[in-house]
Amino acid sequence: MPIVLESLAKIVFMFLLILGMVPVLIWAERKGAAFIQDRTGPNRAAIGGVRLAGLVHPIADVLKLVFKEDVQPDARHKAMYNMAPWAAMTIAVSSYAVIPFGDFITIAGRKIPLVVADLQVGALYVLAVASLGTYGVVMGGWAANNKFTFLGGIRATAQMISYEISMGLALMGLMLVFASLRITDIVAGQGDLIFGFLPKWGVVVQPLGFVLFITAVFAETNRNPFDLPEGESEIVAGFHLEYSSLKFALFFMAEYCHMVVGAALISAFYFGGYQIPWLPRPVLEAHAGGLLTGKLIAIIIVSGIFAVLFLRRAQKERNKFGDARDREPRIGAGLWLMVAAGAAGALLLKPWHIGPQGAEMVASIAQIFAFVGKVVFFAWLFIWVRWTLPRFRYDQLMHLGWKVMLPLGLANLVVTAVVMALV
Amino acid sequence: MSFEGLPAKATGKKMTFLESIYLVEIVRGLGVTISHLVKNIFATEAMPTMQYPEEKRVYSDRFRGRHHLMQREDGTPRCVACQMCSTYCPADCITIEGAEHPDPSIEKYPASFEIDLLRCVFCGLCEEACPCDAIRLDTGIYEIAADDRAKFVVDKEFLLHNKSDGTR
Amino acid sequence: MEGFLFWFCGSLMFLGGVMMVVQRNAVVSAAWLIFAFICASGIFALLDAPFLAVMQVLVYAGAIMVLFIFVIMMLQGPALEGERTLLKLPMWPAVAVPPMAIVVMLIGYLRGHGLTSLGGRPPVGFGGPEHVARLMLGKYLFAFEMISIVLLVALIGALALGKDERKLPWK
Amino acid sequence: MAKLTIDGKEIEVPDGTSLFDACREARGEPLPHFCYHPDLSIAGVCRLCQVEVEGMPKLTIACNTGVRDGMVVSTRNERVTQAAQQILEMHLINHPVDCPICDQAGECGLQNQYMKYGLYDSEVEIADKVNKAKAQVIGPHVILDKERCVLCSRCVRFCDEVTGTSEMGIFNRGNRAEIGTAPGVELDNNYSLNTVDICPVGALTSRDFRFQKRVWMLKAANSICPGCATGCNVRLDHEAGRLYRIKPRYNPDVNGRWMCDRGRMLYKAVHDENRLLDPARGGQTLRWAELDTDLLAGDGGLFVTSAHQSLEEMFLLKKLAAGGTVCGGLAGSDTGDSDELLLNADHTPNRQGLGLLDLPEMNGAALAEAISGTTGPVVVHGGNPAGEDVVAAALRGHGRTVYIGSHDNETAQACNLVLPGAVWAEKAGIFANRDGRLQAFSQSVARAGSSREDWRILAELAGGEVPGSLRAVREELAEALDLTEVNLNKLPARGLAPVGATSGGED
Repeated sequence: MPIVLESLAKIVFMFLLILGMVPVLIWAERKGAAFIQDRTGPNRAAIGGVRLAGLVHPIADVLKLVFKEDVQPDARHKAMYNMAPWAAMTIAVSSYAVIPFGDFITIAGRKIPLVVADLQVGALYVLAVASLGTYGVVMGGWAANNKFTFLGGIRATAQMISYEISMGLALMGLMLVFASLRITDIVAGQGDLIFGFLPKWGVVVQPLGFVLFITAVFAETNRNPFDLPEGESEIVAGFHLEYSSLKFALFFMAEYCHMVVGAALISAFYFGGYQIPWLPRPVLEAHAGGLLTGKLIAIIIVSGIFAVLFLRRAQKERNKFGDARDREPRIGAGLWLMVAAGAAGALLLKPWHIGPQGAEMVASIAQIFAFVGKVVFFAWLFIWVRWTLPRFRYDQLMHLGWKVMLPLGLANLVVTAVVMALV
Repeated sequence: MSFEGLPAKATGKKMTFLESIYLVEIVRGLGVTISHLVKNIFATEAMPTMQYPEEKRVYSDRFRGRHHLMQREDGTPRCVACQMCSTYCPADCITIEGAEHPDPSIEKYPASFEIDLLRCVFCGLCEEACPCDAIRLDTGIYEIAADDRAKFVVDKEFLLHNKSDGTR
Repeated sequence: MEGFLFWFCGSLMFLGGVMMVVQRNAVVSAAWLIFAFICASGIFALLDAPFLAVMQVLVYAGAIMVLFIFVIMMLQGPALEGERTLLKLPMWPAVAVPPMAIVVMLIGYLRGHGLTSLGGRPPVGFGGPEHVARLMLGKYLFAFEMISIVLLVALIGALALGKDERKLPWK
Repeated sequence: MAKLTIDGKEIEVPDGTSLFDACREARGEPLPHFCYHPDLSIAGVCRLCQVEVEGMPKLTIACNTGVRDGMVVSTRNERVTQAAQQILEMHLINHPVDCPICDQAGECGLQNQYMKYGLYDSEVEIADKVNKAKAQVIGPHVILDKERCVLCSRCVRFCDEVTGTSEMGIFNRGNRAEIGTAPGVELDNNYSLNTVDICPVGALTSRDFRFQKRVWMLKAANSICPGCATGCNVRLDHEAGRLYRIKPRYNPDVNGRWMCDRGRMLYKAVHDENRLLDPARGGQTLRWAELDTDLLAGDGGLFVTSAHQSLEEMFLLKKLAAGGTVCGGLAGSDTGDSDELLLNADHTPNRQGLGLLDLPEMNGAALAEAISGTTGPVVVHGGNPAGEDVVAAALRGHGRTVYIGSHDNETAQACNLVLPGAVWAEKAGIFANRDGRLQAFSQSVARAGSSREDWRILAELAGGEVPGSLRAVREELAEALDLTEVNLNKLPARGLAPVGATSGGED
């Protein structure tokens, strides 16, 4: 039974991580886009005057989408139409099963690996699920029985076929280097150093593979330079044109889930997953006490700075709006002060004197944080790229997929194989 | 309109090798956008965005806002229902019904004068067409909102007094 | 547990196959086929052949069926009334023959072995990537390469048949 | 024949032609003018049509000059244009220039010509203008604005020469000269609105049309007046599905350039509140789709049309009747005033059509008897035979009665099933006027409510035996009338004169 509980806990953690990141990513997308374009972005929705720099907007959006009327086209294919958003969402979420978000954690004497399912063929599983990901889009586009949605669906299929091959080829190089299909093996292998100073990350040993992989991931998630299935300016909104209300929200969330999956895959395959460079697990455990103390002090300093900034804003913007929003800086300052106080209180517990068990726990948590941090960075990269690059034209997309990435992927594989055979 | 200084057609410039592999240029592009982002995080106040309901742009006196029917000194409309404005109106948004005025010195007056603000394009041609200077777009009101289409059709009384900031 | 999962996956896969045949609409038909493939992959997983299971999804459900759907959509368009599909013939053989065949097979199988023999354990490492690779690139290398050559020839042949003759590179 | 050169162009016109007409022919457009009217005598008061004739020291007015062989005339040189400008300026001295509130604006001779020949910058101070009476009601139909008048005297001549009633006259002299009626006299004849038509400016305007619509917004459709057997050719001015006025259309064979005031008011019936809008059975409103034709079942029956219906409809009713009796309606209905000018005593447009199709009329008693005598259905198409009490009683007594008509009247009240038809402005058709001349009218406005074209209703009631388009109906009709060489779908502009009648008059 404990193994079932363990798995459940891990699944819940992954779910919370993904679903929790969705609103944050939506927020980051809108706010980031705004700042990149010299706008202020969403800053209106508030709960009792607290706007969280626009973070309340995703919540309001979700509420709106859930309670909106579900407008459906008459000539839809009912079953497929209703199934498509759920399929998209389910498939998007199911990739997480094989991605390790930490090494292991020891609870009550049990050493629990931090991955939901440690498949022997994890990397292939990822590819398989990713290849299914297109069905949500295709089914939705076809079942809505609209020319634009249909074009979106067709584009999604063609794009998927073209880029999945490059994705697989890029991954094969990596599999050769780490001699395994098991993702935990690949991540664990990236903890080493080469030449004594370079972390043996996938991006270091397979730079071309990394470029191919990240491009393919962008294409598979239908994100900006490859968002032709949506293509607002050409086919209105593509496959989800005829969806509204909760079903639209599901498609929307599925896109962000795909993004998180993509980010997790990139960090797991090419950026060492949960590995912290130059700080392998034994080193982490040995210096856990100092590490924790340093972290707490850092938290105190940073939250102190934030609190001061908020206090200054409270002073400067006194009665700026003349409504509940005026309270916001003071509430913010209070919260940051509380964080600082909490960290200071934790210091009283003498964190530099933790036992070996505590050290292990700290190391595990540090590694989880490292993984989440990498995922957040790559998710941000998705957003960042979206607001930087223009969309490909369809023929350019096909040209890139078949005439550039495919040969490069093959070449990468051959070279890797030859080098591996020689070394 | 002249296109002087612009190339007559695409230059067809060949990309250099570095450009053709995109990567360097992509990274440069990312640098451009992130610099904007960072700049704007630290200088939120300097952004040109206007916090609209609280702050409002000051428009020129010649801004064409919602219409306004001019009154004579006794409060009756200056309009004589000649329908020049509705004839000239490119959006066909003005509907006027003329009628005999009880005062013999006035002869014709608008029994009804309606403007469909949803159709209006605020071009100001009605002002140009009016022989009596009876219609002006000088209220400066541009916040025209309502929750019902019918409310965008404003009548003579509304246009004569023009007190509300929205629609009727 | 495994027995239950086997029957579960098996019956769903059977359902998927039957539905695939009886659907009038080609796209819906393809969707049922994908469903059947995924169920088949579940059966492979139950047989301790994870590599085959994943490959089943990756290659058949993920790649080939996407291609099929792409082609169907390209040819058929967004029309939902798929009345012009090939199903003009009576349909009962398609529905009736496979279950009968399966029942006959099952009866013969159960007579010989009994129900318990369904869950025999394969050797460790069976069906894993390494095992499959060793078989494919060692013992059956010749067959494997021959098949790939046949596929290549078929590919070129299809290209030659399908393409405008005047535009072929050797003309 | 006289040969003359106008603006360098040589033309040949019959002797006795006025120079004005010759110039119009040569130029393709008339000279500027106010007082000249082809159907009135020459007054020569507006002085606007001055042209230069070689050999004459001064400019001469074209309207009052006859052509002479070898005349060399120029109508466009600087001298002539300048003269026109100056004369127009003179006409404008006392004109209030209140075009925005003037109903004539848009079809005003002064406006049009000023746009073409005017000086634009008037030298007259507003304060110097002579003020005269405005908006003076001078008759039941006409309103007079003396300030706008240019004293062309067209209205005076019309009342003198056409109607012979002489209500109008020019009073006072010089600057104070004004048009008007003598004290105690009203412009009250049945043709008074023609003065509004011929008034080149906004001095005489119609009380009925006053301030209803600006004329440039109106669209016109050609039609035939349904008011009496004369069948005046008219133009229906309409906008956005509404008729605003009826104007005469020139047809020298029928009505010339005039029509009566009574006919002009007929458009009001189109938008009457009394219109039948929906099919009804026993007072219960139906939709067309729910219509049951069980009432028409059975042989025989009585089918009553009326002189108000078009030829096609009469023909279709005759076909619908098949074995039944067909009657032309109530004899002597809708008769009334007449005059020797245009108004006919027969106030129906198509009584001749009944004769053409051989549909005899019956008097009230006979019709009532016929209704009571039939066991089949009774279909009444148009008219109001139940205006006679005996007929109404007979209709009420008969259970299976159908009325196809446009207005709610005694007959509609008396009948069981009522089907809303179209009025003449809402459909196309052919009337035969008092001379038997066939004249086509076309649809101008959309039908009211869910009413339908009568021929469609009849065709539907008759089932599959009738052609499904008006074009085909007319082809059959032509055959039935033995007019095989005539295309009823494309009647001549002036109407098809009956065989033997002469077509007279100039263009």
